Amino acid sequence: MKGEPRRNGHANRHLKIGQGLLFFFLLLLFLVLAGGCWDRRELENLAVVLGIGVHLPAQGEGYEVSFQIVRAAQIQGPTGETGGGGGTIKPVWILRTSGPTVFEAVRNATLQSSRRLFLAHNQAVIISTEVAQKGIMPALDFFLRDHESRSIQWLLLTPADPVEVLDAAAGLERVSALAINDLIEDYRSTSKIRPVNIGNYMETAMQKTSANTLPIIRVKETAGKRELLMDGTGVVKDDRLVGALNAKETRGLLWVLGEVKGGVNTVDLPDGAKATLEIFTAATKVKVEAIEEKVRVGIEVKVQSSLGAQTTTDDLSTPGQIKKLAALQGQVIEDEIRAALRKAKEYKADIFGFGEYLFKHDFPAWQRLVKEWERHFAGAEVEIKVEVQVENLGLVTRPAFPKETGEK
Amino acid sequence: MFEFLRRKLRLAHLRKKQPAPRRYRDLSPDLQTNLIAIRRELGASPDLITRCLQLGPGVASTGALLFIDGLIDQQVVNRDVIFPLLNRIEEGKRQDSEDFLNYLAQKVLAVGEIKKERELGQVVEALLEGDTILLLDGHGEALLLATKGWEKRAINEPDAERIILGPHDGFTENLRTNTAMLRRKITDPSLHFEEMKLGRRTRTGVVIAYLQGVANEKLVEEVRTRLKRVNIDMILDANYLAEYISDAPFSLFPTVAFTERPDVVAAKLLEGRVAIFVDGTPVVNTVPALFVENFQSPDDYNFPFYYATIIRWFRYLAFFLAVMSPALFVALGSYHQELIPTPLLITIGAATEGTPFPLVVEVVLMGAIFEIIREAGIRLARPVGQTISIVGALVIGEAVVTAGLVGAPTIIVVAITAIATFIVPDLLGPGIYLRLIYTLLAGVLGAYGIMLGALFTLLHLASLRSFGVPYLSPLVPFSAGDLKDVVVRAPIWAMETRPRLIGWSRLQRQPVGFTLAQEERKEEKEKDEG
Amino acid sequence: MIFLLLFVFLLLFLWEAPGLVAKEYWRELAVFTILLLAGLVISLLLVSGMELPYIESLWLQLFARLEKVFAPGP
Amino acid sequence: MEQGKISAGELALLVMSFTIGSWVVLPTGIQAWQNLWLIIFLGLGEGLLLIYFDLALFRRFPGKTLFEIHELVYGPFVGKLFSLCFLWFFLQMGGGTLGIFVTLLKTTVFTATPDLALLIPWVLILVYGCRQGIEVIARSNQLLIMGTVGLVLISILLVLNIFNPENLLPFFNLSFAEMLWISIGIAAFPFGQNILFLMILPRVNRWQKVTGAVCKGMIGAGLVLSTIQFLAVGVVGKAGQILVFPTFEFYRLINIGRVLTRLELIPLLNFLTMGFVKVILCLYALAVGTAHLFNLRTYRPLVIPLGLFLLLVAGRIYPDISEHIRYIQKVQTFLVLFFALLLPLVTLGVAFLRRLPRKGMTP
Repeated sequence: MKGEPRRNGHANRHLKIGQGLLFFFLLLLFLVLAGGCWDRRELENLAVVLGIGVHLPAQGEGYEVSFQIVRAAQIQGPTGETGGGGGTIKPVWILRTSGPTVFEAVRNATLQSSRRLFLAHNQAVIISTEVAQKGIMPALDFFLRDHESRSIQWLLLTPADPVEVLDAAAGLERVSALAINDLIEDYRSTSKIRPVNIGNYMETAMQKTSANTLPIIRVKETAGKRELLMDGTGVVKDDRLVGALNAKETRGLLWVLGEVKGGVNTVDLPDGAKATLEIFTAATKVKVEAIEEKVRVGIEVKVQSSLGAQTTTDDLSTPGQIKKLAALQGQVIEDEIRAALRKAKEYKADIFGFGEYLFKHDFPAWQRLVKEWERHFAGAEVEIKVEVQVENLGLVTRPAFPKETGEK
Repeated sequence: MFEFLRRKLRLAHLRKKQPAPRRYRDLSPDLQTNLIAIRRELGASPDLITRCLQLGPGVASTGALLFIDGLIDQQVVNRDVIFPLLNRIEEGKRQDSEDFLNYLAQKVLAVGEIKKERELGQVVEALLEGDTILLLDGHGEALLLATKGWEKRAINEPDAERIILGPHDGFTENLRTNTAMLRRKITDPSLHFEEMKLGRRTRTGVVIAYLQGVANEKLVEEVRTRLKRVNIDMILDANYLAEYISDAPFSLFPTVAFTERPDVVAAKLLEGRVAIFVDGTPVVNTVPALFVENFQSPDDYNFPFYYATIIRWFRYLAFFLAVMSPALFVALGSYHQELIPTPLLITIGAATEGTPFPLVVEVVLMGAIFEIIREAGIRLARPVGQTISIVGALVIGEAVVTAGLVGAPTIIVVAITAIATFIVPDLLGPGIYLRLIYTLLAGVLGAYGIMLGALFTLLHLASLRSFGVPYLSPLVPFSAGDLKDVVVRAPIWAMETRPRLIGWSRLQRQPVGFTLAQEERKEEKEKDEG
Repeated sequence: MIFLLLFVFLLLFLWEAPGLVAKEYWRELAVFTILLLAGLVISLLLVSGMELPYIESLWLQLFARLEKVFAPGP
Repeated sequence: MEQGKISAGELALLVMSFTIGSWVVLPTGIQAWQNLWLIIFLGLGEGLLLIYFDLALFRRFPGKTLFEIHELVYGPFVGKLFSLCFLWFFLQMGGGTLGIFVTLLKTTVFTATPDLALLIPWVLILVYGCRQGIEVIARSNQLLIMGTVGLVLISILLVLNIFNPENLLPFFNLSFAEMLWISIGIAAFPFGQNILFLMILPRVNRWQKVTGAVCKGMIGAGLVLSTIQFLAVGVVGKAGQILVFPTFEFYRLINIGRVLTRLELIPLLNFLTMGFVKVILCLYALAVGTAHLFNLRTYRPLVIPLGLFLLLVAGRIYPDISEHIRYIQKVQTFLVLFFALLLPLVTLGVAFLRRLPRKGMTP
């Protein structure tokens, strides 16, 4: 040993590293032998849920939950033909269960499904108005608590049984839940619905003064097929559905919230003719002031739009006419906002978040007013200023009529 | 438990006794005795040629030339040794005088290197190395004539390290050729070679090459001591030494680098590293070897720097893919399906519909099949090897998917892994192990398992050193200046310093930016004088 | 289960002890053994179904008592 | 004993990881939610004061670990008693961190996996790393912290489309007393726990730079934590108050074109590495401390049994998460302040009264 002390020191170091490796293999062995794979779920054993509907049972307590589960094998084929070979088998499978809570209903699905339900990819939770009238949070709690379920699932309201929505034809898509997703994402081309996901809902529900809104989806019969239709907005106050806004009022709501991203306004011209203007950009500024007990709201909307269609033979492309158009569109927008305000005040539901604005920008005032916010909201004075600029005419100036009908 | 193993190993080391050095006698003055003695040493090997000759014309002396057939240059022996010995000796020389051998060496023999040797053992050794031995009757000394000359392979490009642009020469099996090639790359007196013979029976020439004043003196000394400790009977390749001298022989990661390219060796020497040449193999070891070196290719320096940088990043990505992609696939596919975008999940789900095995089994199985196909492709003759690849890739892959045994995504992942593997060939070995370990861990604990594996690998890598230099440097310990050849490949004119932890004895490589070489040299001279 | 536990601890002991013996690190060996035995006892208690207290619950109880002793805080 | 040396920079990064440690998944002072990111700075200031004060001990006895200082100040017996208290503190801190991360894993990803299957491999790797010495730990940490800082920077980009600055309003809607109380809680946990570094400081190659390095590390950690909290508030809004793991939730909300979604696993694993560094430092301090307590020549053989202790403590730290939240609110601050403020204060006082260190005691 004395002859080569360094050699031994060297070997020691070597083996220490070897020990580490062995150590690691032992660890691996332990894991594999321990039976492992507790949370494993193989892809082929998953039932991927894309849509969930929550409904109340016809009688008795609890919830009735329906699922839209994708049949992967039927949906395959990058070329887009329906179904690999089945053709007749629908690419989705609708399942319906019930239980005293939503969670138990979800678990009960395992009694009917050969595969485990997998919720992480769920696109939308659709609750029926009955549930919404009884209280939404009790139905929603599971979706917030469960680790698989996401806060970015869309939350929708449907007047009938949600299973109809899930079972409806999906239009160009293969799965209606994916269609719902696309319908909602395309809201910016109409700005007639307001998308809400579970996270948004929770966030607004946490605000003491605000009321929530939910988009409404319904099924419409077209040529014998049941198709989906987005239709207005439900108003939820204190977690209960209290009323609904139609498309126009929804637009008004979006104006105030500054969420208008596109869409069109149609204005009435003399002689019953109409012109439709497309909204390009829109910006909203809201200011809420509380002077003593009086709440004053200032809403300022700036819109840039373009002439999209006209039904009159007049030449609307002159500067004077364009100014007139802008004023008319401003009037329409103000009407929309007024309509929404009227509805909201009727329901005493602060869907615009005026109270929250006070909380954020004038905390003392909020503390003063929060106790009787409903009253203050209903009595709020709202001042609306709309500024429209028609920037564009499209590709033509005046309509193509042989005779000149414009000013000469 | 492992301590026992360790002690046993240590004892085994001690028990191995040093073989007692063989006693050699001196040569006797009698020619016949010497010839018999030499023949006895070598046995009746037919390649030992003994040519007895009568020196002349001036003197009447008998002598004998001995050489090994095939190790010498026959033409040189005939023309420059035998012919002068027979014809060129002047008259009047006393053939039994002490000076006679000197006279022969100085005036008669036309051979470059001649040594006098009196010990039989040395004579035999020289004979085996390709010298021609001249024994004279009546002299107790032999002349060793350097007439080495044997068949050599021509210089061609190494198969394992292909490049597109740049020098295409590679080392050969001949030590002298190799050192000469290096000399031609670095024409600087500070390039020092130190030769030693290692391997008790192979007596292989091993040469340490370094740049005096650039390489750290302690590093050279450490290489010397480690080489001296190598006690082995044969050295047939550079790896025989590498396994002996590496810092962490049990580690998966190579702490000694290999190359067959003179330009690579030259570049590494100029960074302050030490190269170890081994006779009989074109492979040269360089130390210290760092982790990031595995990702550097000579092409990086032969192409414009912006191109080299992006290619290097693709190499990092490829290594990551080669090690991680099967594990990530298993983790995503059987634990964290929520991370897969919905449309992709549906597509994958459809493709794996009805496969009987868990994903981890599929991946490990297909990975193993791939490794077998790869090995088969290497071992077989080239045309057959290609057939194997085609059969493996197309037939097995396609059939397995069609039969529904394995999902198509698995095949895709394994194929991506396979291709990525070849991009960093130096880490092929560690790659296989890491891939397997990570995949199994992912199969048991999903992404958490992969993270644990990665943590372990990180700790292990951080604990490694190669000849005193932390293996992960310059990443950790972090040295920002050295990232110029890691994160990017900086322009050549911007790489003005050597890696800090390797070349710290003389860090500056060149002046910053552009300076005229003449001026620089003058300045340097002034500095040296001052 | 108990046997498995004993086996694991034996393995841990064998892993570490011979090296310490070889280097004649007796104190280290003693401390190592004591600590390992302590760990073994606790593990055995846990395995045999004994309800050991939870550490943070203990602290909470202690502080609750302290609160009673001192005047009730804010 | 241990020969490895680390540089001041490496120490700073270690402090950073250690501080980020477990706070990042389970923040204290959640009642201040939308102001928390500001209060962190207040807490950081108080924490810096506290640690600067603790480091006075090290400056008085440079090159000595906390336990050596104890023995110098109190004599061997009483000193060992003090050291024993600290050993318990380290054990509970390490075990608690392990426990929190196992709870996190169990609630978010591995709901069916038994605790032990998650714990044992982790502890094994802890043991492996700890036996490699502080040098290796510090070096590995360099890469891990780079990952965390990188993640935070990337997060800023990822949440741009869902970040609502309005959520941050109003600033300071709490009374000053409330804010002070919450900031003290933050000063204690995570910043006060850095008292543990008194066991590691002698391993730094230049002790004069230690104070600066520790402060830099704490400031860095404060910035990281504050940024994460800032993003979380802006993204999650008020709803964060009812979440068990609020910092984690905002990653669940990331949604870029519905392709980059459900990313929470990545920060989860990243936070795990921070927890790993924290626990490994606890284990290291435990092992070195125990070795010193018994005058051992090496701490390495103790790592296995002490790792086992960590595992056992992690299993018996709290019965359920609500108990732990109660513990954080009621006990933790006092406990940490006891160890990080009171005991060092007493030690410093006694050292002052006994006129220590005398000449010839320090290098």
